[in-house]
Amino acid sequence: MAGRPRLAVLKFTSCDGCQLSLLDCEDELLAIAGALEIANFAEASREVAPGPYDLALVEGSITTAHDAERIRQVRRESSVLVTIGACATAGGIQALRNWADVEEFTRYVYATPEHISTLDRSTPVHDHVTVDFELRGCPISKRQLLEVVNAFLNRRRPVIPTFAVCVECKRAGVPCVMVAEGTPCLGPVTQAGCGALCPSYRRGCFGCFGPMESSNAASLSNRWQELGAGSRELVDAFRSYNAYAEPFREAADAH
Amino acid sequence: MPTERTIDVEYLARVEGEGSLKAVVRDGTVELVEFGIFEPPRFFEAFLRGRPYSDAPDITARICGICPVAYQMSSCHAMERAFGATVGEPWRSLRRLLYCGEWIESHVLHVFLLHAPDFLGYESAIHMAADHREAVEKALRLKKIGNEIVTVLGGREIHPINVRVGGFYSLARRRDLEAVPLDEALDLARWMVAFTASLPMPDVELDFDFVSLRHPDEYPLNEGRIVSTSGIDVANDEWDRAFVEEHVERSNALHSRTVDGGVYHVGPLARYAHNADRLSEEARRAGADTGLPAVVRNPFRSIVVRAVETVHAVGEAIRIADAYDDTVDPFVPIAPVAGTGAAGTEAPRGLLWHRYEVDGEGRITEARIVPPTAQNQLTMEADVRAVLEANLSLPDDELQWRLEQTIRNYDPCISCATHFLRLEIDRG
Amino acid sequence: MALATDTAPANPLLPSVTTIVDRWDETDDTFTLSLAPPPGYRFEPGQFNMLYVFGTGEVAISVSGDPGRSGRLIHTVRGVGSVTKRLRELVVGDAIGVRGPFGRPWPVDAAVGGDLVVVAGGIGLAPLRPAILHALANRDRYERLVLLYGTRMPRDLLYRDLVSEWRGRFDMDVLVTVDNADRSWRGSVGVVTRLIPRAPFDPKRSTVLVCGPEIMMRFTGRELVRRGVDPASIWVSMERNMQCALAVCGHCQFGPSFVCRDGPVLRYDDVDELFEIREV
Amino acid sequence: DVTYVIDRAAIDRMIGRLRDEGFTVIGPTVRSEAVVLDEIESTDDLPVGVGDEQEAGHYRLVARDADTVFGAVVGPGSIKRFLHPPEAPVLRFVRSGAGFSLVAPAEAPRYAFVGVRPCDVAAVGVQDRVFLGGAARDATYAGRRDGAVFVVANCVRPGGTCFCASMGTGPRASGGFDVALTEVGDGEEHWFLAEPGSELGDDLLRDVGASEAPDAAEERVDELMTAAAGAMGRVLDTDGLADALRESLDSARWEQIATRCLTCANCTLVCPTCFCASVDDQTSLSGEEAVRVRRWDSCFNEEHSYIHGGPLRPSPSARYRQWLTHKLSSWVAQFGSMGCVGCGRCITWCPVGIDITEEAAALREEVAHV
Ligand SMILES: Cc1cc2nc3c(=O)[nH]c(=O)nc-3n(C[C@H](O)[C@H](O)[C@H](O)COP(=O)(O)OP(=O)(O)OC[C@H]3O[C@@H](n4cnc5c(N)ncnc54)[C@H](O)[C@@H]3O)c2cc1C
Ligand code: SF4
Ligand code: SF4
Ligand code: SF4
Repeated sequence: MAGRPRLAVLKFTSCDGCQLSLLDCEDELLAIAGALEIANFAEASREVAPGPYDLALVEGSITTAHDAERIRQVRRESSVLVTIGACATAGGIQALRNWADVEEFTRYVYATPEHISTLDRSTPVHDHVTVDFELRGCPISKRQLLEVVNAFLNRRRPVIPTFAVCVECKRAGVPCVMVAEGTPCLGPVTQAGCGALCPSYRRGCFGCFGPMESSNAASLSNRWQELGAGSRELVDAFRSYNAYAEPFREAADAH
Repeated sequence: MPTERTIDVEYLARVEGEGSLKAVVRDGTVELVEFGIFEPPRFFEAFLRGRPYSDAPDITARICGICPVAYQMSSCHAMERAFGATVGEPWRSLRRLLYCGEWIESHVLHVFLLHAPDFLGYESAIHMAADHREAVEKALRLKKIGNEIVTVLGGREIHPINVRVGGFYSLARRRDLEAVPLDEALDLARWMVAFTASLPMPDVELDFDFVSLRHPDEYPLNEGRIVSTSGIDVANDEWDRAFVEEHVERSNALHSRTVDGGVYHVGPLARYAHNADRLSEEARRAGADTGLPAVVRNPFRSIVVRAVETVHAVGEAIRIADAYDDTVDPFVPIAPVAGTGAAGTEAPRGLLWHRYEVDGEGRITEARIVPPTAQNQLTMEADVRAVLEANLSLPDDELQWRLEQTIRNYDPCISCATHFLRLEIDRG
Repeated sequence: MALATDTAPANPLLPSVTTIVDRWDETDDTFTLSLAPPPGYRFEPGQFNMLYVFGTGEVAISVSGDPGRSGRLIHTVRGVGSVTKRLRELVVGDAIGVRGPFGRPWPVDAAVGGDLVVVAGGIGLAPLRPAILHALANRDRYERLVLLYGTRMPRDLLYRDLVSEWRGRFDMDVLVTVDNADRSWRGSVGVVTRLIPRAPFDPKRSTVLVCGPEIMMRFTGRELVRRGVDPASIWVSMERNMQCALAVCGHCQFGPSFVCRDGPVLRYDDVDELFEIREV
Repeated sequence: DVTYVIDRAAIDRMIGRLRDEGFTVIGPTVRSEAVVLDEIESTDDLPVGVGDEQEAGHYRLVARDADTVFGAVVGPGSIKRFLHPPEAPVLRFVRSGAGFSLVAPAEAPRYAFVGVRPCDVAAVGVQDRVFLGGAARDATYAGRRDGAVFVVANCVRPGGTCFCASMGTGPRASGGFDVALTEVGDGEEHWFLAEPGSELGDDLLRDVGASEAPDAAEERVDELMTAAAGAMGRVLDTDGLADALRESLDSARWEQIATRCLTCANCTLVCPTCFCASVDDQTSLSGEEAVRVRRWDSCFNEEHSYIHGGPLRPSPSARYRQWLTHKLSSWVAQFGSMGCVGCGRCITWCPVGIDITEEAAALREEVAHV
């Protein structure tokens, strides 16, 4: 089957959930394996072929000096590098360390902290190398993952909108939880992609797809305060899975 | 001439982290077996401090994309205990239902996509599909049904959004649950038992100290006392009376022993050993039909136990779904008070224990999380040693594969259980 | 290519499927496609088609051919994004979807009896080419015929052979300029608006057709008015995001106009005020 | 014209008959703390005994008289969802040899709308001019619109953000319906005045056993409607507004609004007349099949104005300006009426409560003083 594009799925600091999304494409998995040569996907195959790769899907943030080097190698070996998930695109939940004393964190978790070596920041892949496309979400949506793979195979621009979760919320016909129930929601400043999951389960969005294209976090923060949120709640809200993404970082730092 | 074989698996990828395996064999004697975890630390326990209690289920889910529901369940139960809140029916059953979905999904994933290829000599399930297309397709179908349960109840299969301390944000509609083809899943799960039982099985018997929950009337998922073969029998908040955690240089994970220094084993074999009598009739029969004994000591045979547990989970899901009433309140209101709560639940890979201290404002002040793979680390090493000793005559590549398979018996977490090992055997 | 026609009648979104008969490169990034026209196809200068690449998408492209010759459907395209780059990869014999023609044409008849002045910037010459060919075919109906053409670099000049043929004609004035010259360039240097003051036309009796980047059209309009051209005799062709060409997708709005329906050719005095406002 | 008096049971018979005839009957129904439009089977599915409280950025369900059937005015959803669906395949192609061919589209459902409001049918009129009034009929819209039935409920009790009286679209429907109902009830009595608006409506009413309305009933309803017109939560002075807004394009107020505007697009998506949509190809993994999918878009989205090189309206102020001036000004030039029917949805469902009536008035004021 020569000539099929070669796929690598690679992991850095993360929970595995985003690459698992590929294995969760139960209906499409065998078709994907037919359309692409799965050259390096440790989660699925013990056969690991060396680069170069035509498409690399990279999960996870950079938290060690070794990984900072490894991602450069990956970039050199990959024609198209797509980062998948909040860890890879924004540093992930583990970027909460970026506001803390990592040594103290280490002492808290590990009995012998001297055995642990880690960078004091968790950073997104685009801080280290050029990224061709970023797929957001904690975790990514498998529908969007399929769209990216599909667009790659059909050589078109992936239809991955950068507008707000509210757009999907309204398309889905979900009554706004903020307006109808007074529940604080990050939907207006968060990028679509999940299909407005949380509001459809009557929960405010907590921003797991990161900032949308033109986030007005200041205005939304004011609204949250009118709904009863304090600064502490605002900081908690913006400092989660995409804490280190700029508009959210600034919004939290403002409170 | 003395010979030395160093087996150095640099990238055992992730065992709830990235792992490595190192073994040294000198003159036919196994000198060293070390299972290390070098997945960069993510410091969950540290940054949970100061966060509101309500964040715990969402944040801890991000520890593992393979079994997020387990993290959500353990953290919810621990928090509810800290607040003295009682979350009874129907939420109790619905949580079991959600957990059953994860068990089905996770067990099928492990059995077919990660483990079965070992038994049949394939690099991956995709390679396996070339010869066993129908089996792989059936497996994917069953896995999908497990995922559908999680999606209907939880919103999505990975990091569900609908779980909260006290219950759920909103209840799935009955008609959405009815659309999940659970009856088909039961047939598929039964077929899975027969399939796994037909796999060529290495012959090993090991003495394990099995640790799992034990519940008076149920095969344990969310609740029960913590018991062991060696006689431990403690409540969830008495963990420290029974176990200790250690941290060694080669690893970024902590690993556990019993207080008297013993190595122990959590997971399907342990659950099964302590609770075979609590299995549903259909699961027990499916196991019995393949001649499964009441206690399984061959770790390779865990693949059959997983299949039997899958039958149990599907049956349980059917019973809960049948009785499902979507008109009740989605959750019990929670009033946070200062307190401490601990809870263990049975993740697909074994006992997952959480403990939190919360202040009067409902903010977390202390957090401890003991995942199954950390507990199995030492037993995995012992097991690898035993398998190595018994198979020294094997050529390098076969030995490598056999050791990988041994690790995968534990389903330590997906990528380590996948086919990741880079093994060097240095004959010195 | 036969199209299954057992479907609902006349869905206006439905392209006709035709084939590429010929293609050639114009510049590094610009190329021309010659298609077999769908049966009965006719267009007027300035109108455009929606070209569809299977599985990739649809784009608005002006018709650049000679309105007097119906044998071939000509489009000149600059490969800038996903669809236009895929168009560039198509080869002779490939299928392509065509819908059109759409839009208001250049008012070539309104210019009859006076001077016809054409001002083009870059790829903007493509939609103007049919107007020029029409005027040349009806040369006796116009007084002077003038083309002012500017591009960024000499290598961006379109239709080189044709333009030099026009230059050689006695009945047409052609002035060409580039923003940035290289060694090979011996012509004038500077933006196209600089050609306006010295161009040979009578501002009082001229109809001016302008197409190029929006900012170029804005300055050209101003300069023409300064030279004394009636704003109502200046016409510009607008570009907007366009997804349906039927005034129902909403993307191509420019103030009160739908570029696909009311344009792309708009009268300058209808848009000059909008040109002065940012981000309309 | 003859009008009738009917009771709730007759409405049930009407719904039953429409369903028997193969219509998908859509009406207001309560879903998670709001009234939405969805399929209904009987009046039991309607928001009986439920009303709403609406303000800028605020919506709450409240209790009404236990047997009030049409006590809640418009919720976030409108008829647009059904006739111009949020996501619809518009064409489907398969590759055949070197080319491709078209696969026939699925048949559109036949809709009957029961309990929708006068502004809702006015909005259908506006969208008709967009989708059907041009040179070409939009097939997706036309397929759903053709033969649709409208049973309107006039607004006895307008909502807190309603201003249909200003827009001339309510509170009493003046056209575009098959039947218009007005609910009259104060605990003692409970009946509906039913006006047929078409032959089909007249048949429907006769069929369900409606009796002719006495003059007193009509007078009673006239009074209620006059009172309702005076009870609008909002007012918009439309006189000369379209012209004034054309002069406002460089106002500083756009920037002020942009400090609050989230560019979340909610206003455009709840608006029953906003029609912007994107069209994208969706391919199968094999590349053998392509579906052209049309999805609701919004001028608040960056991609809406994208041309090679970037969006033409990168700033939120320009996007808000595009929206408001389109609704209240350029729409008139494009389609002969304003693109607003005064339903108030964009005010209620804006998460930060930006109010089109307030902004339009302020802009007009500003232009007047320049
Ligand atoms: C009336 C008219 C006539 C024209 N005539 C010609 C002509 O004769 N010759 C010619 O070469 N061109 C012409 N054009 C311009 C041509 O239509 C565009 O260059 C073409 O549409 C670009 O499409 P693309 O897919 O190649 O580019 P892209 O830039 O990839 O695609 C543009 C589309 O994709 C989206 N998009 C792409 N990238 C992004 C992004 N980063 N962010 C957000 N959205 C994005 C936008 O929604 C837009 O619809 C004309 C345009 C109009 C309106
Ligand atoms: S619920 Fe949240 S995402 Fe949905 S419309 Fe309201 S603010 Fe936006
Ligand atoms: S609604 Fe928000 S938090 Fe919830 S899944 Fe979507 S992006 Fe994530
Ligand atoms: S602009 Fe606002 S008030 Fe007017 S019709 Fe649209 S949503 Fe209703």
